[in-house]
Amino acid sequence: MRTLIKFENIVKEFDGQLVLKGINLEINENEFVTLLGPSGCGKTTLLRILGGFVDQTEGKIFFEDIEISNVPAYKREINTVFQKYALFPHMNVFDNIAFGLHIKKQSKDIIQQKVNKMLRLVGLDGFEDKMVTLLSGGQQQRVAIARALVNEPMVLLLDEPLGALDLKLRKEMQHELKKIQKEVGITFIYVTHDQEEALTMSDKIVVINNGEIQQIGTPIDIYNEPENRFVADFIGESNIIEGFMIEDYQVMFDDKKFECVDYGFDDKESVDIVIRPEDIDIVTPEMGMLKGIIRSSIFKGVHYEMSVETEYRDFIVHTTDYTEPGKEVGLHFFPEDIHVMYKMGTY
Amino acid sequence: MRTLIKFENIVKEFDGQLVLKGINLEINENEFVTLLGPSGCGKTTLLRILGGFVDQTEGKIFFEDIEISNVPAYKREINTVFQKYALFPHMNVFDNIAFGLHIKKQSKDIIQQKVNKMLRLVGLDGFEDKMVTLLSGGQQQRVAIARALVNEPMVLLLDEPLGALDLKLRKEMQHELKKIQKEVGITFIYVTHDQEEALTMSDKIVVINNGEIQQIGTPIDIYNEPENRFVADFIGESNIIEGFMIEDYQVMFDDKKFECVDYGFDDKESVDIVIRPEDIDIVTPEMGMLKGIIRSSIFKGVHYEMSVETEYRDFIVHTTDYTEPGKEVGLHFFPEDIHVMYKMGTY
Amino acid sequence: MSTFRNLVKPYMLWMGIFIIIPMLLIVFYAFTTKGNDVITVKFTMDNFLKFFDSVYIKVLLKSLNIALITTIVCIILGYPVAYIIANTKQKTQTLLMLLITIPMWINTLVKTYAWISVLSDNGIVNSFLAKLGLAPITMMYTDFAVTLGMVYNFLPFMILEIYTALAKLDRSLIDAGNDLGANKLQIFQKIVFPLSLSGVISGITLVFLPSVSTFVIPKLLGGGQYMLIGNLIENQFITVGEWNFGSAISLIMACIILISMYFTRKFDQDKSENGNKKEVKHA
Amino acid sequence: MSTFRNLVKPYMLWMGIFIIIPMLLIVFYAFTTKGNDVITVKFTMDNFLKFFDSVYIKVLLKSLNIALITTIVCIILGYPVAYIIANTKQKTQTLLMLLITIPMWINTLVKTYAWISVLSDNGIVNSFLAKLGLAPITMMYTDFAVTLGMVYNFLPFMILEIYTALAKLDRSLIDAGNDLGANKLQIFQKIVFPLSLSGVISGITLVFLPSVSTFVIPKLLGGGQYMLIGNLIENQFITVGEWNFGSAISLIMACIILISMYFTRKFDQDKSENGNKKEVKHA
Repeated sequence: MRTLIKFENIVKEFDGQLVLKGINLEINENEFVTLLGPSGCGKTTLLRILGGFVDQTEGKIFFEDIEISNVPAYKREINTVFQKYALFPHMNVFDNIAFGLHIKKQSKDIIQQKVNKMLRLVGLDGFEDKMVTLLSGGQQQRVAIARALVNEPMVLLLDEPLGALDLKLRKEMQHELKKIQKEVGITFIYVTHDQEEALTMSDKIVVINNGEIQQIGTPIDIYNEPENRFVADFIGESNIIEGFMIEDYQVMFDDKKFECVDYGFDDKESVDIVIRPEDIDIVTPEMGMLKGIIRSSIFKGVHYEMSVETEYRDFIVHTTDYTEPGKEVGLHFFPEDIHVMYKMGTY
Repeated sequence: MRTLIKFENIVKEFDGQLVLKGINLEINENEFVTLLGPSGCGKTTLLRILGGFVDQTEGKIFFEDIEISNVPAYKREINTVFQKYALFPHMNVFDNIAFGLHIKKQSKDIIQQKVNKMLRLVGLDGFEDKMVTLLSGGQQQRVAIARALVNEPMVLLLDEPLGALDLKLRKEMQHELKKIQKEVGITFIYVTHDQEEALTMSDKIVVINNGEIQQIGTPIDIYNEPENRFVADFIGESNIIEGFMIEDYQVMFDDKKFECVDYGFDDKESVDIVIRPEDIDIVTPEMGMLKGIIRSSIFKGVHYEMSVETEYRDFIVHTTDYTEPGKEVGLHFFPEDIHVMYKMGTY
Repeated sequence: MSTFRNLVKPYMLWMGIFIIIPMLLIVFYAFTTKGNDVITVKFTMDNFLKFFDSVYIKVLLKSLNIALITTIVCIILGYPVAYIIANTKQKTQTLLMLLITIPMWINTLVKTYAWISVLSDNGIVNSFLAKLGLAPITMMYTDFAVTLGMVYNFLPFMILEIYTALAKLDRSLIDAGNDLGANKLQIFQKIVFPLSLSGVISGITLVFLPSVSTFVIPKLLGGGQYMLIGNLIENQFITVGEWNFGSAISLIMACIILISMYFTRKFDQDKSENGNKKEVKHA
Repeated sequence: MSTFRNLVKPYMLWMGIFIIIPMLLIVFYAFTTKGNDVITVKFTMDNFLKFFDSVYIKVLLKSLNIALITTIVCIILGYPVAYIIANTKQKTQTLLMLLITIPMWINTLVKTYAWISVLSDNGIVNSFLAKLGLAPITMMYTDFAVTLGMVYNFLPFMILEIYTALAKLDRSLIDAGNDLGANKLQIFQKIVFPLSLSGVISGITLVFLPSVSTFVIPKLLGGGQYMLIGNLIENQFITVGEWNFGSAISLIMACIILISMYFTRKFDQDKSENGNKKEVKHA
């Protein structure tokens, strides 16, 4: 895969506040990349800098190895699906989608043909004459995607495009977006704060917090081997425990030693440990590595979510078998389920 | 548990459209009841009829065995947390919460005392002098709850109160609401279209569609033994298959006979069958009850979501072990994982 | 595009001059003596000092007084109308508001003459009283007639503003009040009325300010001797030819208007600021 | 509450009568002969037929013509000003709009006299020309003077309305245009201008309608012989005492105004209806 876009030390200051603190990032051709982080983390600003709507304070952007930092938005081979769609309210569906082609002065026939193809792709054939303000949220969303894709950009930017839709529709559109990306075969850069969305759609996830990249990796990397406490907490529910390394393959927390698969830390180095709720098994008190009492047990559909009170902390445990609150149980987990991470400077 | 509220054949017509088609429902003291259904199913209308903001076309409502159908809203011992909070924008937090007590002409001391207690309960001590328009969504939500609870109602109605909040905050508030309900010990009637919310918080879920009750039961009942296709589909992801009963404990679909635990159907009766994605195991082709080819495998964090193409249909399978797309596999499930349901007249 | 850019500043400069010059001339007249032209200027404060003579101050106070009464009467008559209309069905609302606003499109002069034919000594009211065998009442050329004419002329604006505020009131707030035990009267006192105040304030701006300086209505219904500040300005320009004094008076009026605008706006901003801050917080 | 309920209908009835009676009187005068009173009525269509005399129709056409030119000039001068202001910083915007609106609070009469001192034969412009050794230009009592006075008087309203429409334009639409390859000029042509049309239309309502019926400005800048429809009505009532004919003319004017209001509103509603329908769909 060829590198398509390269951010080099991007810094952005708004009113004296650092929104982006030196972002370095490479994005490949045909990748589905998600910028994931809580609101205000700078992910949308990074996208808007790439789109050309905001200028970076420092740093350079390269597109196919050519610097585009000073190229105005309307000359970049990038199109955007905006957060609230930003459809032109005074035009119908056809004219909205055809806007970019009209600007490029393409012939009527070609415009007609390309727009019709797009309408089919997003499943809106027959809607060309409707005013966009008459469409439902999901339909407006599709028009916004079609309006961007019809220009055959090399990169499509999507700024929380599903935020305004309700749960059921959001899940449907997730699959559809992924399908469209595969069909048109271009790079998608997707901004969201929803970790489920990120896991479902992405080839590569970039976790951002406080204007800094926390981790870059595939969904599996990010979920299974979070690099720090923030990533572990943000991607799915977690038990996060402070402890320290005794030696390679041995970690200590809650006054007990545990075997683990991590190594290369300093001796006695303080670390954060993550154990996913679904990796903890409920066993008899004698069999457990830690003992505790079940405080609550909530049915969640696929699993029960239990809160188990141990001597030092409450553990969240996901299990498919019901155990009643009040019972004393043991907690068991395997060495590979203990994820040891470097401590963060700030959190 | 004593019955607190009884709906008797509630019918509601708006502009000639039947929004509620004869609802019969009993709600007990101290229960957390959720009215769950897609938008437009009539759940909010039912809540507004109970609150006294809308009159039913037909039917009666009883509160502690006394009919209240004609009692105006302001005389009902019920308080409501509205969908968009409906806080009074010209008052500060204290005056919003104190509104109901002022109306009841309680003494200044008592008002001060009760409001302070509520502020502590919802975690807003120190906010009394803030204008409500200056608060964040989550804080406004808490004020709305406090404003309702301070009147010590016997029933609290909540109309999609978390809809306007973002994912992280919504999950937090779910736990907080459940905690508050336990602390104050009154009946909560909660309207939502989010099945996860319903499963997490409710003692009893009432699934509504098209103005009719589809099923009433505990979260476990509803999830594990959906009574029809609609409920199965609405509560969590499902494989829903048409088939028919051969005899008691034996069902046929996809040209194969399967053992099951259901009985009491007519011979050859057409039925809908639900198999939850997490109840299907991926095995070798020889060991499987059905054979198929994996078409896609998406990492979802806790599990992989696979789409397995068999001769008659695609099955969704959730499993924690990765299998690569293209591979031929067998599908296996136990008799107790096959849920047989009566066919719905309309869907 | 760059040629367009270069035109922006000179264009704005010329427009500024076009808008400002007559204003500057008014200021110039107000601060100079009569008979001057631009070349031989004599600056003076006499025009302003003259105004603080008791005669003119009385005219100003009378104008403010009549405008205040007009405004209060418009609120008292207009609020219930706006409230009742806002509580009818959507279609009735549109129709009634159309009826209310029709008089706005008739020339003030014509409307005022219609009132003359109602109020005059042999007008409709007195003809009616005569039929009943009652003594006629003199209504023309009184404060009553002037106030009535003003109220009639400005009432639709007040109703329109209050109605607009009431119509955009969030219905769920009324549900909430109901839910919390408030009856209709309490809901009106504690929720509806406080939240419609912004409409009342815009109404005051649209009624009080023009009624302070109107000259057509007092002239016709008050008679030639009836003097409000608007008539005073008109007289100085047209009858007396005292442009300098007239300019000074109109500057004083403009100051009074701007100051009262400032206070009503400030009141309104205090309320809307809450909303703005919220926006900022959410961003 | 029930006593309040019982008062609603009589109150609305009285208010209705109060608002309607002068309107009915105007209609009554328009359709009757002079010298009638309410008791001895003679209905006639003469007042209307008289209007369709070529003299009066010419006055009407001239009024419409001047009002149209005023409106067009206001759009041409006002749009760039509103556009430039809407594209400055927030603080500058508030300041500039304050400056633009100050003349709105000065008496029309006074502003018009200021223009007289600019335009008259020995006014500022001609004094200036004389200094340069150029021949004086007669500007007073011409269409030019009247139009200039009207433009000056109504321009702030046009700027205000267009500015309001531009200020509430969603910035993300401009980003979207940019994103789709449109340069600044194309964005203006295809996005900004079409979406600011509603402001232009409100501006037209606020400029065209009052300029059709104004009488102060043409009287002062056009001179005693200069006759627009507003002056015609004024003359009929004040000078000639022909209330019947005056009422008929003002009814005709009201009809013209209502019809043009209907069309501009319809145009505006066609646009906003989309928004409403959307609301319904989401409910």
